[in-house]
Amino acid sequence: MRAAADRMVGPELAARKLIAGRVARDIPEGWNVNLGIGIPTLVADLVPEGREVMFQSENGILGMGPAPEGEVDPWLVNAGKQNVTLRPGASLFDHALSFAMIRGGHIDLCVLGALEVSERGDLANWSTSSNDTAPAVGGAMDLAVGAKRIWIAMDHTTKQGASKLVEQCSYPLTAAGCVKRIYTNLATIDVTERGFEVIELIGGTTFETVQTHTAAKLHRGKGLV
Amino acid sequence: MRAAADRMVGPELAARKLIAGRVARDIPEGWNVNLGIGIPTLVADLVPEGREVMFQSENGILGMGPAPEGEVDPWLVNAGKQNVTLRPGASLFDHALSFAMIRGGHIDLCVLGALEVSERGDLANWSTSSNDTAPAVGGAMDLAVGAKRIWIAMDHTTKQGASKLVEQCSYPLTAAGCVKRIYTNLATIDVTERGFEVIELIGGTTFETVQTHTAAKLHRGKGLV
Amino acid sequence: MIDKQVTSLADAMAGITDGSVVLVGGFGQVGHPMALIDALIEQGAKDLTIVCNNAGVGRSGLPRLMKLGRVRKIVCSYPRTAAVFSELYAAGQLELEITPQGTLAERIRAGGAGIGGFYTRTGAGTLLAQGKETRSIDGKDYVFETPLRGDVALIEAWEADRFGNLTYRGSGRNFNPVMVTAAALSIVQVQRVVEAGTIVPEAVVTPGLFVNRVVEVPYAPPFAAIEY
Amino acid sequence: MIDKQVTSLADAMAGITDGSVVLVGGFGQVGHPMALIDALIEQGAKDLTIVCNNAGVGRSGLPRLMKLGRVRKIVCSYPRTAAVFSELYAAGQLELEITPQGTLAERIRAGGAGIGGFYTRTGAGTLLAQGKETRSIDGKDYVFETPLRGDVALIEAWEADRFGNLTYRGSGRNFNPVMVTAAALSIVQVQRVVEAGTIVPEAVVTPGLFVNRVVEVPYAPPFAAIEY
Repeated sequence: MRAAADRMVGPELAARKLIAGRVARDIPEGWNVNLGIGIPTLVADLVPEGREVMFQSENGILGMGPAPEGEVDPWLVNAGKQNVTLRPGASLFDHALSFAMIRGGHIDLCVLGALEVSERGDLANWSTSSNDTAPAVGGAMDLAVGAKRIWIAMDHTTKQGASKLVEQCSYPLTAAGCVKRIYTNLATIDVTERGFEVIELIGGTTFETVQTHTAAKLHRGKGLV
Repeated sequence: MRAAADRMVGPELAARKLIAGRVARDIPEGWNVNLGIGIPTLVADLVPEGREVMFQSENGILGMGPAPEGEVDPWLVNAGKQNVTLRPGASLFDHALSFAMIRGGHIDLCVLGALEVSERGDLANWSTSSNDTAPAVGGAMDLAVGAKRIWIAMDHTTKQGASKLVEQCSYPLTAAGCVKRIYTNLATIDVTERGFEVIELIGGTTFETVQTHTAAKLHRGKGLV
Repeated sequence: MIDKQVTSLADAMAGITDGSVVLVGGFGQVGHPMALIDALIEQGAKDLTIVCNNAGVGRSGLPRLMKLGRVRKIVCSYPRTAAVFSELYAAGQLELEITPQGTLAERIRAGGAGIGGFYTRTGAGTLLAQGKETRSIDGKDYVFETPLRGDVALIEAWEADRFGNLTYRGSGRNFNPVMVTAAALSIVQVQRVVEAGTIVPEAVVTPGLFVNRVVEVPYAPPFAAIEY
Repeated sequence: MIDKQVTSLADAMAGITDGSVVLVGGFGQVGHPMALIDALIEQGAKDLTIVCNNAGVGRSGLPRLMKLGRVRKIVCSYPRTAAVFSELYAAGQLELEITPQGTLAERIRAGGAGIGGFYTRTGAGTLLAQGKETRSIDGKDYVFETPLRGDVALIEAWEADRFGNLTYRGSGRNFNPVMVTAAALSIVQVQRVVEAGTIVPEAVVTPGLFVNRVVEVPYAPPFAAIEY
């Protein structure tokens, strides 16, 4: 949402918007979609004009719109506690029904950020240590096992340059084998039976360059020359 | 409700109303009460004037009123599928919430009919045989274990004269040890640690007469001379 | 544009296959999707498992579907509402799974909410717990119950919009908002379809994401369609 | 006449004892009963277990209650919202039970609905399933989770009537309609109390039977009361 975007500065925001926009392009009309915080939050505003996508927020909103332009309803916030609006056709409900949606397989897609994704689709995105000084999981584990598809939107590497795509996660898992696709600043990668499969290269990058920045074997997807 | 009452003829209805009225007198203001079909249904109309009791119907009504006098809303029926009205303060909900109320211990009292009640409070009221040709349980088992109190309103004996208060139920159980009190045409009887305890005799009957019609030992309650 | 409305009852039934598990809303006739059941009779799917609180009333609707030999099994709490059921069951031509009403609602909710199973006190120590896993929790006996899902749910609601958001009238809610969450294909019969944005977000009982198809059926009170 | 309204916040807190498990509604500050938490601080009960999605924001409300040493344990999904929590937790002065958000909601619902426990896929194979019973159901791993009940629930709602019927505003529903069902004593802070019969029966979100006390608190938007 705009509120999140507003806190980022120029180049960082542009890079993140590139990833988020790539995700947004792949969401078909009519899907019910939950967005995690960080890059995923940006996806909502980047859905192509005229395509109706229903955004769900786990605190009890379906049909969430962008940040308010004028008057703010303080009772309407998203999962990141930022003020939002409602689109026509929106509905409001409690946490039991919200997580029945999420855990019952009714969310077509959840886009999450990640610390690490393994080549088997294991996701680590909630804790950087098993001795976390103040662990916090929120709805990540529910979304990871409950949504029909988990797509990850993240930078390909950490700020220190380490690959976030790995053979095996070193951080505590959010859920095993849940990730179907990864969108990064370098490539779009499917998680398949044989592991990571690059289906698209971003901004003129080569397959070899992406492999250099990836700590697990990459396979060439069918569409890739 | 009136609809049920209308199907009964004079003396039978009068006898049943006597039992139902006795039950109604004992329901304090503010209780949330579910009524089974048969004699229990009559209780609603017999609550003393000015005492507010909230009647729950397991098909999703709290604050149920009597049968409609004039125009009928065909979408409003009670658990016996008879048309009812709503009182001010009524609410409507689905079966999941309705049985959360019932099974979660939120119903202060459920008044049920019975085929048999044992001296340990076991209740049999759903099936007359373990080889029932068309068994039907409805919400009886949920109510029997879920309500804070189960009171039984029934004739003391079957039409053939057999005691419905027994040492041990011969019919399949609805729930074990759930009945707290029994209202019959002969007496009001608590189910206690020592078994059946008569706390009131109805219409000049003697304790000995009631014992004659009861297939289990009766004890004299404290209030009984 | 998202639009879940289909224009005919025949379209609403498209793709229902033989052997389907069909969740059918309603408590007695209220909230019972009579037009959809008639359309299912027309559509022809057979070898069905019907999950419904009752077995219908009179001779139309579910009793007719059963009489036509299209129902293999019925899962319900109180089937003793239709003579047809009793006849077929007595003749061994219909399987019956009898489930306490609250357990039926909770099993369907569990099916819709991704719960793998739960423990309830209802039925503990009774015939209906025979063969089921039991567990003592805090000194009380509980029965393990499994989730229940349908291939199809047939739902009656009051109003819908093109997103599939639903409201219900009176006691017509009953099993409908629960069943609509627990089927691969949820088909809803409504009294009227309203403009998007007409239903206040706080007043939506079933958010549209649970609904696949909406069909508008001219106003008919619950008892109007029954043939006794 | 049934009337659940109490006239002061002090009356609303009557009888809350040391050692209580207190369910506190809200997601962040929205639907979070700030006036009731302040009243609980005033009231004095200590050795509390707080069940709340977050650990509060800033320094007022829950953080203040924690800072005063009145909280023994907190059960939540995302405590990392208040610096006070992190300090006390790091210093070993606060127990923490971290629970996935959906599991937290479902455990509380189970507590209110008489469910003895349930299986969920959430958390299977993770640190949060350590020490918990697991079960394979249809080839997938599930974790057994137990019901969660409170001695007290502190709830924020929008409108109430004298029966305790509640409506909520916007995303202020969140945990409130779930928690209100799962405590021995449910206390509700509302923006306004309306005449009986004013809330349309179909629009009631929480039927009054779940509510013990209602206290009217003058209009205040969710973020107005926070001291940062």
